[in-house]
Amino acid sequence: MGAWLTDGAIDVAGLLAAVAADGNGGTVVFLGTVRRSAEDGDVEAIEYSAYREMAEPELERIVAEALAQWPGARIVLRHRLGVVPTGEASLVIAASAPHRADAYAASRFVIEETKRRAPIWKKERLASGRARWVEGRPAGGER
Amino acid sequence: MGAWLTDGAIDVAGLLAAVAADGNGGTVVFLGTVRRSAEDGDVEAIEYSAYREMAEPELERIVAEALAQWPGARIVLRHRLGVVPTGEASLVIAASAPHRADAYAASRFVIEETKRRAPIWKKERLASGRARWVEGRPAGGER
Amino acid sequence: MPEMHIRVRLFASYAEAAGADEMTVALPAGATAADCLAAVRAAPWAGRVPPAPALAVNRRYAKGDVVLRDGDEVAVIPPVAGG
Amino acid sequence: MPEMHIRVRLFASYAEAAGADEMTVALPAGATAADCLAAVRAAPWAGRVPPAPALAVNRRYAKGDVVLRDGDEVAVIPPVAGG
Repeated sequence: MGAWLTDGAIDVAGLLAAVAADGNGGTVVFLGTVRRSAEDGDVEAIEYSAYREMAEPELERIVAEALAQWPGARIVLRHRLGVVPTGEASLVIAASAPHRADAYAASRFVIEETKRRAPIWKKERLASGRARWVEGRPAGGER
Repeated sequence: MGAWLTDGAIDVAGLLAAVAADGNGGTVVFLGTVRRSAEDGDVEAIEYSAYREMAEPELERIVAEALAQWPGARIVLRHRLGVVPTGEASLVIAASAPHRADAYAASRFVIEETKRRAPIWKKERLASGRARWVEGRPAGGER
Repeated sequence: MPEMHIRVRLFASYAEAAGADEMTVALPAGATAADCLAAVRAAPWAGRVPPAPALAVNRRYAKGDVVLRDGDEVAVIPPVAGG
Repeated sequence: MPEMHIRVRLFASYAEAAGADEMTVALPAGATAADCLAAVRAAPWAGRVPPAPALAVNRRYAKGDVVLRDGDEVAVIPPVAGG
């Protein structure tokens, strides 16, 4: 397993430390958390699976595109695979930049592209014992 | 000292925990960090001061405005006062929402309004021993 | 006509429907990713695979007109739901 | 004419220039925040206070035309630099 996928809990503090840089005054951390809400029924956990050999380089391409677009930014991300209980983070993106507008923009770019392109799927595990695939969206390559 | 200002290091994990909510799947954390860069000269630390009795309620008004605009969001922030060494956070905002677009928008609103309205000032302490006030921008009240 | 063997990777609901996470497809030389997809869609389990799903060739998104070579890895990518 | 006493708070470079972080200004009844500001700007140290700085009355931003009452707290707010 490479740098961008992990089978365990995501270390947010470690990602923050990884993007720290003397000249970067703004840092934006995005956390995607497995939620339990009325509209989601009684979801107890989500099981993430991936085309790992492709997801790693695809996530790396996304980050490289962001770094090319926002020079001076530092960006790391972790996507968790396997069973993630409600309330825990499935995805964390940390992005720092000299100025905050770039940190926000880079962060947003990475999450939107990850949602669009990462070959990752999820199955909801319900309290009833049932499980169901979450309807995703058609995957896209580079724009 | 009230809820929004602090004289010590900011506990990011504690803020993350404070905005956790079953239905909120997206969380955005913004960190403003004291930077050391060529354009900033040899800054060793920044000393923040505030009109504390006004900064507390003003920050509270900003957060209340954000919560009114993005229902379901949870937002907390801490602004550190006193001497903050380079590399440490002077401001942390955590915002969660059911959907990520709202978490980003609420986070951005709070940082921009804080920069515009919070009666807080900073003085750079240079390696040479000198200190200088950082040129701010004219303060504004509610729009 | 020389034959190519293409390794096809299946995921998520497609793998579940197929009862397998990969299959091998034999195709004539010069066949494209779209030809490979047609072979996959001819399988009895493949009713849920749409006419134009996202495809990857050798772990990178690719259009259907990409010409395959023997030993290539093709993936039929179900709608994604990462994040 | 009855007189009001207004507590004026000074901060950052203004406080440094004044050598004090507060002062008391005596104003006639009916005076406004702008009148208070004019009194502050008349001080010898106040050359760096611009003609129309941000003002706060009782810890809230206020326009210059706000009428003050005895005991009010007025702050002359230098350009801010939080964050």
